[in-house]
Amino acid sequence: MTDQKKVLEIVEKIIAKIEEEKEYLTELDQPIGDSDHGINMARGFQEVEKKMPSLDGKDIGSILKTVGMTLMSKVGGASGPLYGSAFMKAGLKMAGKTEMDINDFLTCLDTAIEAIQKLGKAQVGEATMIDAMVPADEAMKKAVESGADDKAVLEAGSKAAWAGAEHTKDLVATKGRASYVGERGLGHQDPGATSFSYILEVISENV
Amino acid sequence: MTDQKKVLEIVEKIIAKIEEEKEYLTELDQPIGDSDHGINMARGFQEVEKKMPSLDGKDIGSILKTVGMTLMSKVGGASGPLYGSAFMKAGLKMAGKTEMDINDFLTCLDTAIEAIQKLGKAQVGEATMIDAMVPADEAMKKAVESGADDKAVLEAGSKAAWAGAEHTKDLVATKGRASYVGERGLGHQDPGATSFSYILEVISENV
Amino acid sequence: MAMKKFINKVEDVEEEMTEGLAKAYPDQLEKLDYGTIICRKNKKANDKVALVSGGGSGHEPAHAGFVGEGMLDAAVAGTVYTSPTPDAILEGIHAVKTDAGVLLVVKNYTGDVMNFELAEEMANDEGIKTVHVVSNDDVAVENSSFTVGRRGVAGTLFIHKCAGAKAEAGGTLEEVQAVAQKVIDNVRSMGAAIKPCTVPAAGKPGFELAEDEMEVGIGIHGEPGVHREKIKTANETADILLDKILADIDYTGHEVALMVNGSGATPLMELYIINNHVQDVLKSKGIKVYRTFVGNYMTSIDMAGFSLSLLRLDDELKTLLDAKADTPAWKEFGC
Amino acid sequence: MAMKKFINKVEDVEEEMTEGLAKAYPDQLEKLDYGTIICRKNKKANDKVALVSGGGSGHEPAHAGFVGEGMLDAAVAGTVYTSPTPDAILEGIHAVKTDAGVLLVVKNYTGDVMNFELAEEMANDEGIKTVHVVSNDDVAVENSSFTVGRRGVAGTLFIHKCAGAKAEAGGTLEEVQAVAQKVIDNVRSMGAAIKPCTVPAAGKPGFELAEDEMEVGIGIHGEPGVHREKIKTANETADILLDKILADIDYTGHEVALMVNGSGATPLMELYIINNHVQDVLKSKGIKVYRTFVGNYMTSIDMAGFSLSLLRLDDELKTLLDAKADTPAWKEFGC
Ligand SMILES: Nc1ncnc2c1ncn2[C@@H]1O[C@H](COP(=O)(O)OP(=O)(O)O)[C@@H](O)[C@H]1O
Ligand SMILES: Nc1ncnc2c1ncn2[C@@H]1O[C@H](COP(=O)(O)OP(=O)(O)O)[C@@H](O)[C@H]1O
Ligand SMILES: [Mg+2]
Ligand SMILES: [Mg+2]
Ligand SMILES: [Mg+2]
Ligand SMILES: [Mg+2]
Repeated sequence: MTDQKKVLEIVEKIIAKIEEEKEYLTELDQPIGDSDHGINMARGFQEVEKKMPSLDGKDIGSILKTVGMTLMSKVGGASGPLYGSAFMKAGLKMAGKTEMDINDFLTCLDTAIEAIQKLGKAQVGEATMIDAMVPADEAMKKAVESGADDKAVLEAGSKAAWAGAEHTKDLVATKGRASYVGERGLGHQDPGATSFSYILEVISENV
Repeated sequence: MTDQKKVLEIVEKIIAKIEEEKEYLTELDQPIGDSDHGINMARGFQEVEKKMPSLDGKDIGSILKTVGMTLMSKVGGASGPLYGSAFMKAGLKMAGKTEMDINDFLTCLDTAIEAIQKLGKAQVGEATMIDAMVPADEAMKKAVESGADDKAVLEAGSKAAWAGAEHTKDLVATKGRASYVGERGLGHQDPGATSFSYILEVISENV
Repeated sequence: MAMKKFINKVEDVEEEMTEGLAKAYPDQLEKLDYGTIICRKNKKANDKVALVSGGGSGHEPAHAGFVGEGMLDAAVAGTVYTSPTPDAILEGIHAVKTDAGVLLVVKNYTGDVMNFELAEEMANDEGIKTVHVVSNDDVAVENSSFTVGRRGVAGTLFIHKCAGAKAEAGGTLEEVQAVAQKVIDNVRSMGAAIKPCTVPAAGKPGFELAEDEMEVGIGIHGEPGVHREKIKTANETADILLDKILADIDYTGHEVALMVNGSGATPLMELYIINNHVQDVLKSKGIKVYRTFVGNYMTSIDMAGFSLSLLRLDDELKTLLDAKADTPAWKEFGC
Repeated sequence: MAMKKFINKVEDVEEEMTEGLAKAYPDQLEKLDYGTIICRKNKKANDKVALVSGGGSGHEPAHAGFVGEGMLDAAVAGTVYTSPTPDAILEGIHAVKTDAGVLLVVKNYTGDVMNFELAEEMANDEGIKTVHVVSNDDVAVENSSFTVGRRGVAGTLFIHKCAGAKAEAGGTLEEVQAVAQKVIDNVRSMGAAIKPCTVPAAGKPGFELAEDEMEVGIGIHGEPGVHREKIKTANETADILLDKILADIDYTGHEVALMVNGSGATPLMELYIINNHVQDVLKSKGIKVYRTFVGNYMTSIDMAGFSLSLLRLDDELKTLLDAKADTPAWKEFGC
């Protein structure tokens, strides 16, 4: 599906996308949170940008670990440790590898979800990034089973992630800062679910 | 010219006028001062209003002294001690008297100007209430000399006061808070000169 | 459009601010090179528990203004309104750790809790005895087992004060943690705001309020509160907050510490007016105010608002509250 | 339209505010029944000079927040931005007078000077030894013999501190007055603002500033300053003020006390950022900062702005500055 070089290319594209959507992600965080999700994510990924030269030629595990550690130490807030540990733990699974197939990718995503749930304790339906991640994961597994090619699998994942993000509008948040507004959060899309959807979208468009 | 009862009537009218012009006097104090002259004066004269019942039947000296002491203890700022001592010192001149003629009135005004200059040290031309008071005083003396009746004398005074107040627009203040703005005060009419002009206007209209 | 703030570059706010604090008290405080971390310059004896707190910036003087003898040993500041990261927290722990152990004081926000817990885990892995407490005094937010619970707000400062005094007095890690928990169990807060705050990086207010509206139950990051309503008088607004607080804990017959906390842009004039009423109400309810704190303790950048915090006291907490604290922003008057 | 303030009735602001301050510190402070006057509860010994200051309200914590051991004995508050009246000042003098005499600390405004002088005259007529000093530290206003001279602003607090310490140490009335005058001769200040203040009785801002404008040399009552210009960075703005101050007194080679004073609605975040730069500049100019004070000392209700004050120190002033002061708002950290 992708080699070490391609992974770096995709990371560059994610960095660019997050920067592009920085304001939008921040706006989403306003009615239900503290108006900083885009700022946080962009600060982290800009820092990843600085690390890119040092990642040339490194294995995929090292790349993911560096991305994770950088996010962990630069994003802060709730999304920092969540995305940080997600990438770090996924990196462990890819240690030493320079190629990644669709099953590796799904393993990474499973690991990421597990890491996020271990830290954040959110289940599906609590209006967090989990509500984009889990449906995406399920949709991709189904697509793989039905024999779809990598591109189609990722596209199914991206579509499911966006649908999940959209669906957070109908959910009352019970985790994270959004839980403070209770019912007033209805109708508002979760910023973390949205940032995850952008990341998966970039991956699906660039594999 | 006026008896004790008439003096009380005029004081009532002055109270009403100051209340009426409270906002305007405060606005005049904005560009060159601290936006409170009308508020200060109104606070003081509202307090005088409360004393009115106790002044029934009192001599003119007592009335003026009470007005002065009330202004002194309720107005604060620069105008409080100035108007306060002006009325108090004028009251001394009228001690025991129940009638007041135009010469008494001019004595009172002379005394008031003296009291204000003793405290505030302002000369004509420094853009203060003095620039309304002195021209008014001079105009009335001239009118008396030329044989004008009381009404005409007071009207001449009122006219001269307003002209003096108007003229403060062309002066750079060197006393009071307005002195801080220097040349930037040009074009702005002095609030204290204006409040004095209203007071004299009320007197001239009601004698 | 220029933002109406006295700042230089938006991305330098946190760094310059902590530098500026350290430079105000060069003999007492130091800023670490790594991150925006303020520490006591005279390190604590090794047999006394060290206290580390922190959180997003924007709440000045919290938390760095409470670093000093009798309160915190280190304060770790994140970027504005964003929890600091585990590596920075660990750096703060490293700088002040003692053999007696380290207590982390964390405000109950998902981000803060996760970042501090990760740092605690790393510290413990390194053999540094570290525990934490989580403050959650904001009664504006319902506490239920299905949610993340109440937010930590201005009441957190009573933890710094009382647990800090306990540590200075030589309490063990367990004892210091127990004092911190006692404060948490006995302190409740709630706030309201009439003007929003502007995060420098955002450049515009985080929420909007109509000319005649106020937000009741506002969070210290400008998070939406319980509800919005027409502006009321100071006394009526204080009553709304006080009612919620008193409904949560019964303070009747107890002695309390009261904090009337400004949100950053609220003049002391208004805080004193509020205090005037709150003291009367508490008196009428048979609640005796042992000490009052009026001022900016836990702010929200330039928000105009205030919060009330009530801490139910026992003899131990009274002694700890009155113990000497020498920090930039804590002021005990007349103790 | 409702004013965006936590107040009750406009005409009760001064009364409720002073009541609220006194109630925060019931053992230390009392409010007199006559007027809005705050006094120390524990009266000074008869052989020590008493200090009385005051001025219009709206500058909180000045002046009542500096009443207490080692600073003021009484603070007489006028209505907002308006000098108190002679009778009220006399009442304050009566409440705290001692055989050693009374020093009045007056800010240089026509109204303040006249009202305090009238009170002084009355006190002396009654046989109370009373003298006064007039602070005039604001270099924004040219000092010329044709005008009323410079305004008294935040530097006034150094008078309260140093003369208060001298009085507490047993100085005679002449000695205490001499210390006050020494501070006046050696302190200079200047301020700038980016958002206006609203006097409660006026209900709307006292001046207007465009979205990208600031007023340089602003007075503490929102009086127009030296000029208006486009908003600059914190560092550039501080430089403008500092240049004016340093041009007035040569501080090179001297030790100084620095005050970075907030106008009421300026977050501590910004004051620290300003301090960060001012410390660097002073250092580069060979001026050693002996003590720094960052916070809200002399405010202008809810104005967003700041002022810088520099006091040139000698050994006597250093000792007096570091002496104990126990008041609500003066905080010596690490002395
Ligand atoms: N417990 C949790 N589990 C999973 N995701 C969470 C949790 N708490 C918060 N999040 C995610 O983090 C996002 C907010 O991130 P961000 O705004 O950067 O942090 P903060 O809330 O600390 O300001 C939310 O939109 C949500 O998707
Ligand atoms: N030295 C002075 N002599 C005469 N009048 C003065 C003097 N100083 C100020 N005033 C008058 O006082 C007026 C201002 O009064 P007010 O606004 O009530 O007091 P403040 O200036 O203390 O706010 C000015 O407009 C001016 O006419
Ligand atoms: Mg957020
Ligand atoms: Mg005025
Ligand atoms: Mg945040
Ligand atoms: Mg005034």
